[in-house]
Amino acid sequence: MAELTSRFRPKAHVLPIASLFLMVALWQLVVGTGNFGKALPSPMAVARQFWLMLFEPIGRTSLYGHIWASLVRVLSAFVVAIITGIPLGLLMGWNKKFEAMVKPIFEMFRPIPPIAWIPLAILWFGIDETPKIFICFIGAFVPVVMNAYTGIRFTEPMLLDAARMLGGNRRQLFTEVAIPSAMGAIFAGLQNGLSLSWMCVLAAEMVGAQEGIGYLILLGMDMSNPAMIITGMLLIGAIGAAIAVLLRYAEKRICPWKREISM
Amino acid sequence: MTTRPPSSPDSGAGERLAIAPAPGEQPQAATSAGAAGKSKRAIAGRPQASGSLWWLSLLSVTGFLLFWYAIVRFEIISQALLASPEQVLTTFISKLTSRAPDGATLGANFITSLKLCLTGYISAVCVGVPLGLIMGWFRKVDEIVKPLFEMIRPIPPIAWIPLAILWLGIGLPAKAYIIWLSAFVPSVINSYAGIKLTEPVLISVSRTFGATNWETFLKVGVPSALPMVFTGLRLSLSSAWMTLVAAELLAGSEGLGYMIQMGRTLARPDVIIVGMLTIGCTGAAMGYLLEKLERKLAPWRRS
Amino acid sequence: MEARDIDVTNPNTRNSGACRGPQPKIAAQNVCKSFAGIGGAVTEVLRDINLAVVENEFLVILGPGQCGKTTFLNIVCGLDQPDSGSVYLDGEEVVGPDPKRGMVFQRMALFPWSTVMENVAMGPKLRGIGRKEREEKAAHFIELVGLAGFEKSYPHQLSGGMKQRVGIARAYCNDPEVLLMDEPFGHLDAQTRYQMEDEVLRIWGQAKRTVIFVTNNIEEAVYLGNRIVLLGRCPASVKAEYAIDLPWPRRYTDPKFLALRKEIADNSDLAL
Amino acid sequence: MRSRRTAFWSLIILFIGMVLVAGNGCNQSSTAPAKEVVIAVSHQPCVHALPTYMAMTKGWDKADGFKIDYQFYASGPPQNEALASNKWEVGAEGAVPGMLAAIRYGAYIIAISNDESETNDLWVRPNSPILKAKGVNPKYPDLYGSAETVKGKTILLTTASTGHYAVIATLKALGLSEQDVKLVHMEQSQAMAAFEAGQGDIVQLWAPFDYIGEGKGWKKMSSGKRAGVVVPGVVIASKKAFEENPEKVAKWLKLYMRGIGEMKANPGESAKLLNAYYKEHGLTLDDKALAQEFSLRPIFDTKEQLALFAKKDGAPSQVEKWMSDLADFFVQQGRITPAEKEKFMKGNFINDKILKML
Repeated sequence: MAELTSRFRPKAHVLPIASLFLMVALWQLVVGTGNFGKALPSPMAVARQFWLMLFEPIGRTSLYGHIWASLVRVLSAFVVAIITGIPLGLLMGWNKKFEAMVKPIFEMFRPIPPIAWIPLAILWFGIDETPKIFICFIGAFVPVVMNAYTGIRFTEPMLLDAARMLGGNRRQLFTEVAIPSAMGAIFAGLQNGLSLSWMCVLAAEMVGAQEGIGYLILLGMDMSNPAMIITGMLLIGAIGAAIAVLLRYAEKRICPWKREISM
Repeated sequence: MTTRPPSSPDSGAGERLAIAPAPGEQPQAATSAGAAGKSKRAIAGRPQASGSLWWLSLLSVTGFLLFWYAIVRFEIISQALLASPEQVLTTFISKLTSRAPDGATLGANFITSLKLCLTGYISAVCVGVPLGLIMGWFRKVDEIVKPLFEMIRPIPPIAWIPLAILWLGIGLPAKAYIIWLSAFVPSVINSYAGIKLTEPVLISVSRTFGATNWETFLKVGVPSALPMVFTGLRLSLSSAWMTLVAAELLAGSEGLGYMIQMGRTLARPDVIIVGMLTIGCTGAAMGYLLEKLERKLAPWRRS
Repeated sequence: MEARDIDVTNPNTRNSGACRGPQPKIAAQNVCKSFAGIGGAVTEVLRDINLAVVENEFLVILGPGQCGKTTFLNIVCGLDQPDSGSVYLDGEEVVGPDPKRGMVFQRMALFPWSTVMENVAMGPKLRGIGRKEREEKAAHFIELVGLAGFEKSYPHQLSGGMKQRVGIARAYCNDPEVLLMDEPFGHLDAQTRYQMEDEVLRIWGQAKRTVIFVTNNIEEAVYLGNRIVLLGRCPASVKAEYAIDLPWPRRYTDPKFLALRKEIADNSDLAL
Repeated sequence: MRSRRTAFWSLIILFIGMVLVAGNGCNQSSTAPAKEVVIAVSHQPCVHALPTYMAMTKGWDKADGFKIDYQFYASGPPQNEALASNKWEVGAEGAVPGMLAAIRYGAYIIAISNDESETNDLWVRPNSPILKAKGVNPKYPDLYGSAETVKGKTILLTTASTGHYAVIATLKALGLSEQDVKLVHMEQSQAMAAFEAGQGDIVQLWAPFDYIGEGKGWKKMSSGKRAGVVVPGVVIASKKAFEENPEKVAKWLKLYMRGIGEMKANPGESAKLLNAYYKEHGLTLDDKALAQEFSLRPIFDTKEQLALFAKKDGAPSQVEKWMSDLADFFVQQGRITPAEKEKFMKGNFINDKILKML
């Protein structure tokens, strides 16, 4: 798997691109059979819709404005989730007392769907940007905390012994051994947090957004325009995947020592 | 959600998996608190078992409830914005029996949602785990499936509703598909990471016994991936619950998600919070059960 | 096995290992230790270990596998607590881990995220020594163990033997008074093992420390140690002590070497 | 490791800086200068938002010396939740959210935005057998369908809404009850997608979704109006605004009624403005639909509204009658308790005090 991203061997790219084309062909075939009628747009229709949206603004801004709005929401939620989630997860994993205090509440709020938070988000934060970022944050926060927590729990006892032998006190053990050894799991958590944050952008933009890819999808639903829905979905898919690759690249830069095994 | 142990300090032969005791080393328990006799000083820095601290958890939960009660009681947040704990409690109790305001008792909603969530979850795991394992093992499959998987992963489940309706109608299958989509992702990721953790030496050992690649996959790859697969199962479960409202947004006249939606339409924050807490507690309870099951099935795993 | 000549100056302090002499550097007095197994069954590991090690002595603890050697070393290092009895360093009781007692682990336990330089400099770093000073010190020891030029590489890029050298350099860099080595060459192929044995002697020659070397390999014990303490089967207790007064450089084929080896082998329960 | 860790954190800090700057940049909330009076107005993507939009585009508000802080909501629930946290002072919404705003947050219904009875309607596919029978019940002449053709059918609707109110009225008109049909709750866009995908036999829509349905060739089978119920669109003033500074609310209502007068005077020109408003919110309707927005949804000027709100010697006013019928439906459905209905009817929430000040 490591070869795919670190060394761009031309051969490595043949199969993935081929699979994407295969998918589009399959999609064209399914549309060709016609048993889904007009409701399932053909790839061409989606391409046309995308081309149309590139130039003609929808609602207040152009497609770039929509992409930028969603990007800002997802990324700021993601960053806030990193700043709050990682320390919380690390502390929970390291300090028994802190874990006993925080874990039950965290476990209870974990499975609550982000959409269920919309009413409270509006009531507490109003209707401009903050509630939307809050909903995306809810999505991203959970995996970041969980992975930081398990990252610490899986610290190798042998390494802790080595550090204690070298004279490290408890705090140094935490910062010099536990956190670096949890970096792998933390980055896996970031990957998940990012993709979950994207999954919640549509729910966030149900809070009454005027721009954003989620807004476009909702609009496509309201206007019963399936081509716009699928364009929005592919946009999120592509941008989400692109940022995921960026994150993986950042992981390689920051933790060069790791053997690449996460997705 | 990949929770995978960091690679062990020394690569190559005899690498000690953080999750399995080292073969050959005498049973020095990870938390080797001396069995008998005085232990001069607690071994600092070792994560000890947290069983003994339940009273602290109880304290923090009651503290949270008091905090919530105080906010509403002293009007820091007005009654309309956040229902007070006792109001939520009375609604909870009334909902157990009455059908108002969303037309079904809490029990009926719970059963419908549980059925929906489990169908989505189990089908997601039955597809996700094998796919993750195969993707992790066979490079060809990985290169074909990976781009599609990376594309589908960030797409919000609600966006799939029109297509789900188109393909599967408006009954349980369509809603379960929405849950399937989000629950499927963690199980693939964790199985993928789990099988990548297999020790290279074990693979060569089974090859020397003349096992074919497929047999090695089954005999060596899958067992050593099991601990990670279990973590994946737990994460898929919580993802399944997280998309319950989205799934019931598709269609519904019963279910916790529908109840929350109705609570919104009728401006009843207490109904919304009852719905949220029910989902929260059920999700946490099922997570706990899965953890117990996991500990029984894979005892060698250090949690 | 051709003779290997290593230019190690013959340590003048010949000691017969008895405890009479001056204050022992390390003394273990009836150390006992047992473990609670998963099923609650208590397995006794160490029973009344009494041991004394003199300054700058190269003591080898020889014993069959699974007999608590590693546990004893952990107790001496302070990573573990004995159930009863205690261990003294310069008369002071050992309570917890302390930079005075450096340890080289069987599984090397290098920090995978740090380069060789950072691994070796970890000890001084934890004790708050400035970057420049500790990196100079680390460079010295990296050079001493013959890894000059590998400062920037990561553990997963090194061979088994090289990793063990980093482990030794790391322990030395913390300038310990006592060096505890827990079967450090257990995972190396025979060729690297011989090479490392000479390396350890060379390093020990240049940087004299009291060493407790744990192994289950008789040749290695006889080849390296001033003195050998033989442990019996689990629960381990001291079976016998042997002073090795062969001059360095010792040769595997030397008849006296072989005689000594035979004598020890007969007495121990080691599979030959 | 030291350098790498600082690299990691500096990356994060840089990230936040960039995002926060961009974040504020893109939602520059209109901070009005202190001296000018600002009124927060909330609307949905419906024709009852046109008067305010007209006032803003034509600059009537500046002429009167105050500024409209316009807030857009996709539907009733988020609008009410924003009301609960005092984000807006006046606004227009459907009858059901209006009623709930009064019951839950003490808001006042101060005017009628339009009569939406005709545009809360039920649609069937062109080939549906329901279209064969028309006016089976003499009291409701232009209602398609009969007891036999509708019994046992699946109706896709948004429950606890004015649409649901129209569906139940239609069933009553055909002599059926809820148990004779299968009701499936869906949000409007999902209902439309499902109906188009061949699910369900009847679909309940409201404006603007019903125009899109009509564009797909679906036939209107019934509506609130045809089934004899009145569904008013209401204008709401928050409890704080109504009780503390009614003059400010009156200032805005004057412009709103002026807009309604304009819409009554020349629907053609207003339709163009309505199209601009919808386009700004991503909705594209053809001219036929825009014309229907005016023809099917009667609006009332100040004089007519005063008549509707007038209490003839103690008897409830016309608006109160409409709202109490709707409240009865909600009590019968178990959505609100009878006590809440009493509070709503007795609490003088339906109030023409502001209308009288114009």
